[in-house]
Amino acid sequence: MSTQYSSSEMMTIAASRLLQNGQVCFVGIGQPSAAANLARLTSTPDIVLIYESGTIGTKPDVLPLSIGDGELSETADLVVSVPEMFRYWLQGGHVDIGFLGAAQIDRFANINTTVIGDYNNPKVRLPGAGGAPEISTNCKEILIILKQSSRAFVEQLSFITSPGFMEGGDSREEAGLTNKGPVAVITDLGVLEPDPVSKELVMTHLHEGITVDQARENTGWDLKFADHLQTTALPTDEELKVLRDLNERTAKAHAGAE
Amino acid sequence: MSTQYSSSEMMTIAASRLLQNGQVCFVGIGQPSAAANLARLTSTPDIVLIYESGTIGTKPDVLPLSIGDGELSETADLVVSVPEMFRYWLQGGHVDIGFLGAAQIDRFANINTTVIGDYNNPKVRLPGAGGAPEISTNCKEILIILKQSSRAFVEQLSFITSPGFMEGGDSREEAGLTNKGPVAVITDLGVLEPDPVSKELVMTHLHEGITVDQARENTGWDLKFADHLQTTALPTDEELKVLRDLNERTAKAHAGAE
Amino acid sequence: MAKITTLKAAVSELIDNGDSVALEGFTHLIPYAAGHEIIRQKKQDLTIIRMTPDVIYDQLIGMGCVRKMIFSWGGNPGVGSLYRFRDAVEKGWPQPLEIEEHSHADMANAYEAGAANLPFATLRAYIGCDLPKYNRTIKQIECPFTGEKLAAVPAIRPDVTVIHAQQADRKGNVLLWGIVGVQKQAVLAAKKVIVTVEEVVDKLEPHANQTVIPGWVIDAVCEIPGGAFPSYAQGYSTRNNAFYQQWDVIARDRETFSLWMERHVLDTENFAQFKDSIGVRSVA
Amino acid sequence: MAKITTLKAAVSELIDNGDSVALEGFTHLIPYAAGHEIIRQKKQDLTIIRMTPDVIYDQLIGMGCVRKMIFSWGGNPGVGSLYRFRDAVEKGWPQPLEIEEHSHADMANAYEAGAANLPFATLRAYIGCDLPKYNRTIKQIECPFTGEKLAAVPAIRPDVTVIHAQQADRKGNVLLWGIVGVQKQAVLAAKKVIVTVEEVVDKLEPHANQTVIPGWVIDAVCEIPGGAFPSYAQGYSTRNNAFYQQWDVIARDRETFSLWMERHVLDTENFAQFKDSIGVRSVA
Repeated sequence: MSTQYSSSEMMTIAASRLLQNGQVCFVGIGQPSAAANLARLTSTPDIVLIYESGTIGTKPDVLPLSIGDGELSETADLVVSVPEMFRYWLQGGHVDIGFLGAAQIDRFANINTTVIGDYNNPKVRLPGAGGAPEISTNCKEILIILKQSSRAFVEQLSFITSPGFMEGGDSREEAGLTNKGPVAVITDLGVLEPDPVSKELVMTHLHEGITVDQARENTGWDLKFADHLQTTALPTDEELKVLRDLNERTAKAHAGAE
Repeated sequence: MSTQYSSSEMMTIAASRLLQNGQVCFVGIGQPSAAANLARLTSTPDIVLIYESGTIGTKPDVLPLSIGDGELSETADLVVSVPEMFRYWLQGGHVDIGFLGAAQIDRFANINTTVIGDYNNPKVRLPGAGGAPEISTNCKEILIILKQSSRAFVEQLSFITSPGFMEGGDSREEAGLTNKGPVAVITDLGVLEPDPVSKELVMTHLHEGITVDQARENTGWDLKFADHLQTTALPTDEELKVLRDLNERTAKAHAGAE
Repeated sequence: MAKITTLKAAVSELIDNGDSVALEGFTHLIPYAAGHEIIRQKKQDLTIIRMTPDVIYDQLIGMGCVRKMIFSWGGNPGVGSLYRFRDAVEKGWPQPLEIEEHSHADMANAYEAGAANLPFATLRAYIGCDLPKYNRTIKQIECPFTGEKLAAVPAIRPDVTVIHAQQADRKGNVLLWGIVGVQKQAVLAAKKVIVTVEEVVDKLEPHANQTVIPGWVIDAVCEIPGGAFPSYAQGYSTRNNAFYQQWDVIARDRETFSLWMERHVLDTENFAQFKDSIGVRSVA
Repeated sequence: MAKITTLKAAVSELIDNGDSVALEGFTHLIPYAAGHEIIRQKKQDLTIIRMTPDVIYDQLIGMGCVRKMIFSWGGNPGVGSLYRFRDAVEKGWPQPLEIEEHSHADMANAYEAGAANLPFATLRAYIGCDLPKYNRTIKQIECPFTGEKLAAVPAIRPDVTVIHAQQADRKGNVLLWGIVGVQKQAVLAAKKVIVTVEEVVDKLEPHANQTVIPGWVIDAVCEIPGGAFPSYAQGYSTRNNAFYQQWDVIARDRETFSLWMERHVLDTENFAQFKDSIGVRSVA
């Protein structure tokens, strides 16, 4: 347990622990994919991973760089068309957990991956929505993973790409959404969870060695902390070994041209 | 050319001649299937046959007894789901000719395969619509094949399952249908075609040896005949040979249990 | 999550009296064995749903299991009438049968909408057809962009869908191929799912993009070799067209039908015994 | 009916200035060779459509071929930004780019509606999302049965769809497998269709229910081995992830980009020469 680890490793490991065996998980590329595959290789071998490229029940040996790497289709239980993916599987209600990344987030777990600045005259044009808006509204629950910084955790989003709890309170239900919405936001500093009533994100866990001040400084709003703020359990040797092996295999696979 | 042939053979052969090479033809089971396959094996080798079971570009060696015989899928260029068949291929506008049978027909080529008598208290309950209503409205043109009799060619249908020219004249277009509708009705007595203006079916061909009186007696309305009523060309030796070989192979294949 | 179990247990636990049940299949892969088990267990008051109700639905109707049928073509494929269906509609025997009738395009779209968790489907349908006069579930909808009027039909969401497929693995993942009909949509549209298969194998070997239905959307998988007879399972059997022709004779008369059903279905324990009793070798 | 022809002839004859063109592919089977040919032929004023515009759309935009882009996720997959796309949107270089932006679920449904010859698609989408404020093509529709409000989006019907696939036969029937994305729908929704393939074979050998697109819905088939590079064709090549990372450097700067495009695309005759010029062995 005395092993050194990076904050990025801690984030991935903390996120992987929130998945449960037997769940069907719709996985975003990047951090969500790393955490979901770590979970599959450690605590939740029977988790079903779905990528929006149409690959269902994938078991990649290396992390995909893109959402459509051959590794995903070759290790899938089934590969369906993209319309079928969004219509029958996501909208059909078969997904337990949607696992998203984001460029920016606000206190009600709304996320922005579209634009910074004015939509019609943007400061930074981001890639856009992709599958996120309907993942966030059609999965039973949502996990969000992103690094915590005052540029990412903002008071006011330029654009809401995918709703979290909208304006908080009951506003999500009032908009017609019957699913649970975001249940946790996992960062390199800790874990935030929505307050049961106000739906504002509250920091419930800090990773080992992270202070309340650090979390506050890296958040663009007046961050609240749980009464019983907990410390995330340290990475186990197994978690670190499996994650590092996975990252090593991945780096090797993507290093050169074919 | 002196060979004997049955009226049923003449009907199938006359119908087969109305198909053209390269056409995409949506084929009903039974008489349409026999005529379409005869065409494929004689004059129109490149015709594309589609059955509503999802089999596209089928080349059956024996006639299918059912719309879903294994012979159809094993010889198809592609096999798609039934929703895809009706949505992408039929409604998608990719079919040139819809080839239908019927239990009853009226003077405007409307057909009934649903019920004889009152719908809610039927004298004879027929199988129903199947694919016919949308075949008749989504294919570019329609061919209809059925034996001519006063019970089948009726003044008034109990039920319109699939529209021909509705009340005649422009009523089909006025209902919003932009395709051509029925272009010919092939019977065991001859061929009927719609009048260009009134859209009433007019007998344009009688098969060899069939009289005007016979046609009239076997029609439940006051049947009109073309000014230049023609006699259908006799079956050629090749047509008869190919048809009989096909029927013989078919009878053999369907004779016993497996 | 799929449980590999007996057909008797699956039908007993998953199908209740009064349920809407879709035993789907488009000529190929008809779940006959499951239909017989429903008859043996004397399920009542069912709403049966299928695009192409055929001999097994004729049997369910004739044996008094059915209150209502939702369908788009009810016949003996390639042969003619379903006499038990006709007798129920025309004469109310053994009990009146309520019907809700559609076209194939409608039902294919309605299942598709069900699988997609939509309340309705939009399609180009029914112009000039009398069905909407008698089936009040068929409505019109206007395109919000072009103003065009199209048909709208409610999604089909069966309480239970039952299908037959070629293979399942031990986790209950199912593989089917050939004429796949509307089965995937009917499965994904249903609340509960029973799949009978030709065989349970250690590992499915699907080719790329073949139709696999994962076990986690299925409730029960039952191994019934030849369970589609007289329909067929491509790669395992061929369609027994002769039986469909024989059914025309068996079903024409109420008494002949009843005696046949009693002897071959009610008095047998399972589908293998049924096939033995009618003199068809069970092909394992 | 498909004609087997050169890519040069197909692009010249089938794509006009001002057309809406969908070069579809979901990371796999991206029609790069066709994109380069469009650039070489200096097509102008195009509306380009794709769920996941990536490097080849970055090139089309940076080379001034594009007036408008319809899309749902515009990035370098697994790497980051498309700098030419961003430069066009943020700074109007080399010309302003009109964008019409959707979500994936929307575009997947919109292509699907196009393939089904429907004017619109209905879906559960966009609740709590800001896109409908900026994209006026997104509307609401009410279910005529339940009264539920759902999103409605217009069907996508491109003037020309271009895809890359593994194989075609000599009649132009096309077989693709692996991640098949939205390509079949994009093909069936289009007025004209160009398919580049890894190889033309005497006879396709599809497994049951694989994705075959018949030649009679395709206009031109062009044999371009490796025509999806740096994307891939399952069974023929693997994704060149290193190139996507290199693109991040090439595209960041206007001049670097322009010189690279001139040297490797404009100054080469075809895709094989392009690959030689960047030092990638053409795999036939």
